[in-house]
Amino acid sequence: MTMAVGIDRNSLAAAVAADIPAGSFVNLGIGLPTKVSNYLAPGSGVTLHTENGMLGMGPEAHGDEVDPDLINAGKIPVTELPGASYFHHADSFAMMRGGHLDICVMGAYQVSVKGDLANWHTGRPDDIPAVGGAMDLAIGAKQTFVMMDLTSRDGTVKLVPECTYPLTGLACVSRVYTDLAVFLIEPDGVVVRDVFGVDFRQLTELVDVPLFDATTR
Amino acid sequence: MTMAVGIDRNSLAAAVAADIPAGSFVNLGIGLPTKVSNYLAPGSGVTLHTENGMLGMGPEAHGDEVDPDLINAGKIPVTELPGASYFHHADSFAMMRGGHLDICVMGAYQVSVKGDLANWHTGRPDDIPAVGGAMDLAIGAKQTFVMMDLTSRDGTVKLVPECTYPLTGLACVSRVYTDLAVFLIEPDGVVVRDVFGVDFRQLTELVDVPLFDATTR
Amino acid sequence: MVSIVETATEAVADTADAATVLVSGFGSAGQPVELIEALLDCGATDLTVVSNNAGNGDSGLAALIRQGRVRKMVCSFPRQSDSWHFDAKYRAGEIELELVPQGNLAERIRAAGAGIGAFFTPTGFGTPLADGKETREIDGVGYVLEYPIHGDVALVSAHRSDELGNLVYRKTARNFGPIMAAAATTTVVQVHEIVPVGSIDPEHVITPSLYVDRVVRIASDRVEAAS
Amino acid sequence: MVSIVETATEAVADTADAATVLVSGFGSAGQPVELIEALLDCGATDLTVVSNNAGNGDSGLAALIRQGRVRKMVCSFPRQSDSWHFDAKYRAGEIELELVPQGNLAERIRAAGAGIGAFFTPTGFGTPLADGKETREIDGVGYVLEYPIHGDVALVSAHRSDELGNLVYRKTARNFGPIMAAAATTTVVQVHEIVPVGSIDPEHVITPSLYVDRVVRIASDRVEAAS
Repeated sequence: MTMAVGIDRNSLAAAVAADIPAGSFVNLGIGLPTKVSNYLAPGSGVTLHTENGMLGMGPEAHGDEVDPDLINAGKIPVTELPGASYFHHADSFAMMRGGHLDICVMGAYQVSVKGDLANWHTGRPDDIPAVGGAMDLAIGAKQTFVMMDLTSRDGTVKLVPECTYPLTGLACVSRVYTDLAVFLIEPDGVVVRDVFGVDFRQLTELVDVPLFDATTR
Repeated sequence: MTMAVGIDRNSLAAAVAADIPAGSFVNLGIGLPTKVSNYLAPGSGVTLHTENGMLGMGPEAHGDEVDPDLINAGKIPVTELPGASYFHHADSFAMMRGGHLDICVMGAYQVSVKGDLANWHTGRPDDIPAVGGAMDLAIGAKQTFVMMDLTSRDGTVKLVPECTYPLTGLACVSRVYTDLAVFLIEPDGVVVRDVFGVDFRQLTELVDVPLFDATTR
Repeated sequence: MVSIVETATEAVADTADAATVLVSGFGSAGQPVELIEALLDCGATDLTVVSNNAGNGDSGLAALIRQGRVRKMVCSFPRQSDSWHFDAKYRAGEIELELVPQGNLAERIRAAGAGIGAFFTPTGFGTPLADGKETREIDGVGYVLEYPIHGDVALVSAHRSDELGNLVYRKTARNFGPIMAAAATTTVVQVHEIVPVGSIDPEHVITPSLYVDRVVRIASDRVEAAS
Repeated sequence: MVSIVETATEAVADTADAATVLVSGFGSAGQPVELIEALLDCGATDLTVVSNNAGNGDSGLAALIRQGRVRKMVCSFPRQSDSWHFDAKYRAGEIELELVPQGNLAERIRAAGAGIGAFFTPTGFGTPLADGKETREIDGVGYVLEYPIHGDVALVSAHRSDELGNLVYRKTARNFGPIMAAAATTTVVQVHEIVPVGSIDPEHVITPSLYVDRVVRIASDRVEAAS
């Protein structure tokens, strides 16, 4: 099974964006999750937080808009929307840790059946570790969504019974958006809500985690 | 011995003011310590903090200056000096607790030979207790000065071997300014630095705490 | 997302009995008098109120206390020259008091908003207000372990809001507003003025919009004259 | 009380060997490049540097690391596409790394300035970065006990100072400045502009003057154009 079976990354970003309620306060992690902002309707009233100290972040800055003092958590120049606010790092992470953001979207190496998240470190001894805000984001928002390919390049499935990579947070992921399916992590198990180019039975054969079918549940 | 022997409260306030170095950041407690501000030279560069959320507090407001949104910790209308700043209560007490203020001046019921302070509660069962910022102020500043009459109205001496009133803070007072003398609370004992209308021997007879004479030490 | 509501009554109407209500203000400065009086009208009772003082005079928090709607006060300085309603209830044994040093009160409220589980503070160590609490010596200094104070509702007075709920305050009336706004499940704010989005410089916002659930404008001659 | 000094060199000249230096900035935004380069010139070595990142490119913190002056980095995100000097020292075993989740790093610095002895944070609970640390369950949530991070010196970049040292920042360059300014024995600030006392509205001050010991103005074409 290759990635060509499922949906591409832009479609995945659109799928996540469609699930973000109007008026939500959202943090989009570095990398793939950043794409979600391209699919948020301008009238949706979704407000973006960037943990380096801003609420009301606008799109990426280009040309004359670029201001070295105005960047996102990925250190990319961004813009400011009307109604924005700035705050220092302790206040910004208080906002995150205190549960005030509705949704945080992150990438992952692995997600476990219990919602444990591994996304900061491969664990390889020669890798220099770097965590940034990953551990704060994982446990801070009311809901944590993960966006990832269901399998890694070597075919290893990333939705697992137990994470083998170093953990970022325990029982913190509520949904996993992948190229092949959307999974809901619920107290009694993992529910498949949507499938993309595969059927439920194919998923159960691929994934080493008990799955429930949302359509028959 | 009556209060008429020593100095009056205005002279006492002037004595405290004279000991505050130029450029200090100072919190003056409610009541008697407030008088100290009357004796700070305008050019001294002493900046006043009020724990309800302001640095750079000016004198009491009168007439048209009165603004109900601008009060001191005693809830008295005050004014704002150029270079002032406002902050919320958590930031204001972080400033105090974090040791950023040079001097805090407070009143007291009792001070012990070790610098323990009792100034928030008489301990009488029919008194409604109220602590306000007393416990934060007592331990927060780099130095805590106490201003008080050396004896209460019934003649009881307030510099004591051990406080009998409920404590505000442990080992926090560095100097005690009284109508009869200025005492320095030092690790090896209490040093009499100045006397007002009494001599050192008279003080040793009055106070039930071993005293050292700064002039002969 | 914020709702701009028309009346103080509407803003607090769903406050439940036995709720914990955080009330901003230091003395009268920053006290949300109209929201408290609306709370009086809405009938909620058996409340725990967290506020620096326990009411001044006969209005606002003092009126709520007088009417017996407050089961417990969490505050630093209940006793004032004009706290007669609290004083009477306290002496009659009709109100519970949790006395908290002012800086610990502020830090506990801040901790609730910041997701901190507990913290060691030096304030109160060795005093009767630390009786029964966990203590620890860290680098030679004595500390007391204190826990966050969460609210079901925060009633906050601010100076100005934009239509998204970004707030600015005025002078020492800022006091508990920003930390209480962050510490409650539902934050209700009364302001003197509501301005269009974009009217408040993002550098000057004190309470970002995401902390605010409802805003109501209260016309006030006094404050409009002062602003 | 603040001193306005003429040069960055003078501002950092007394930094001692083995000092703990807090360095503001997130990536390049808010990084006090000129103060760090002056620190390079003043010769202090065996430093512990606390900063979100471990240097970008070849200047500023990266240069300090390259020259072997940093014994230990305390940071959240050392590894970046342009952190080659840190990477080389780390792989050679010539620099110690204490990796701290970004929010815990900010909160530990804030705790140092606020006189908090330690605090329980949920971030990192159950992960390798909590290994060996005290943990506790409070109301069903797991927390890790974290301690304050004090600095001997803080090097901070702000936008504007008045002559008393009141500071304002600009956009996301604010990041660690306000909390680091409060967490060090000596706080040294570089700004683009020094204005007369009274020029900054007291409601807009982000770092009050008492946190600031030295201010130096650094002319900058880039930032003057942007401001």
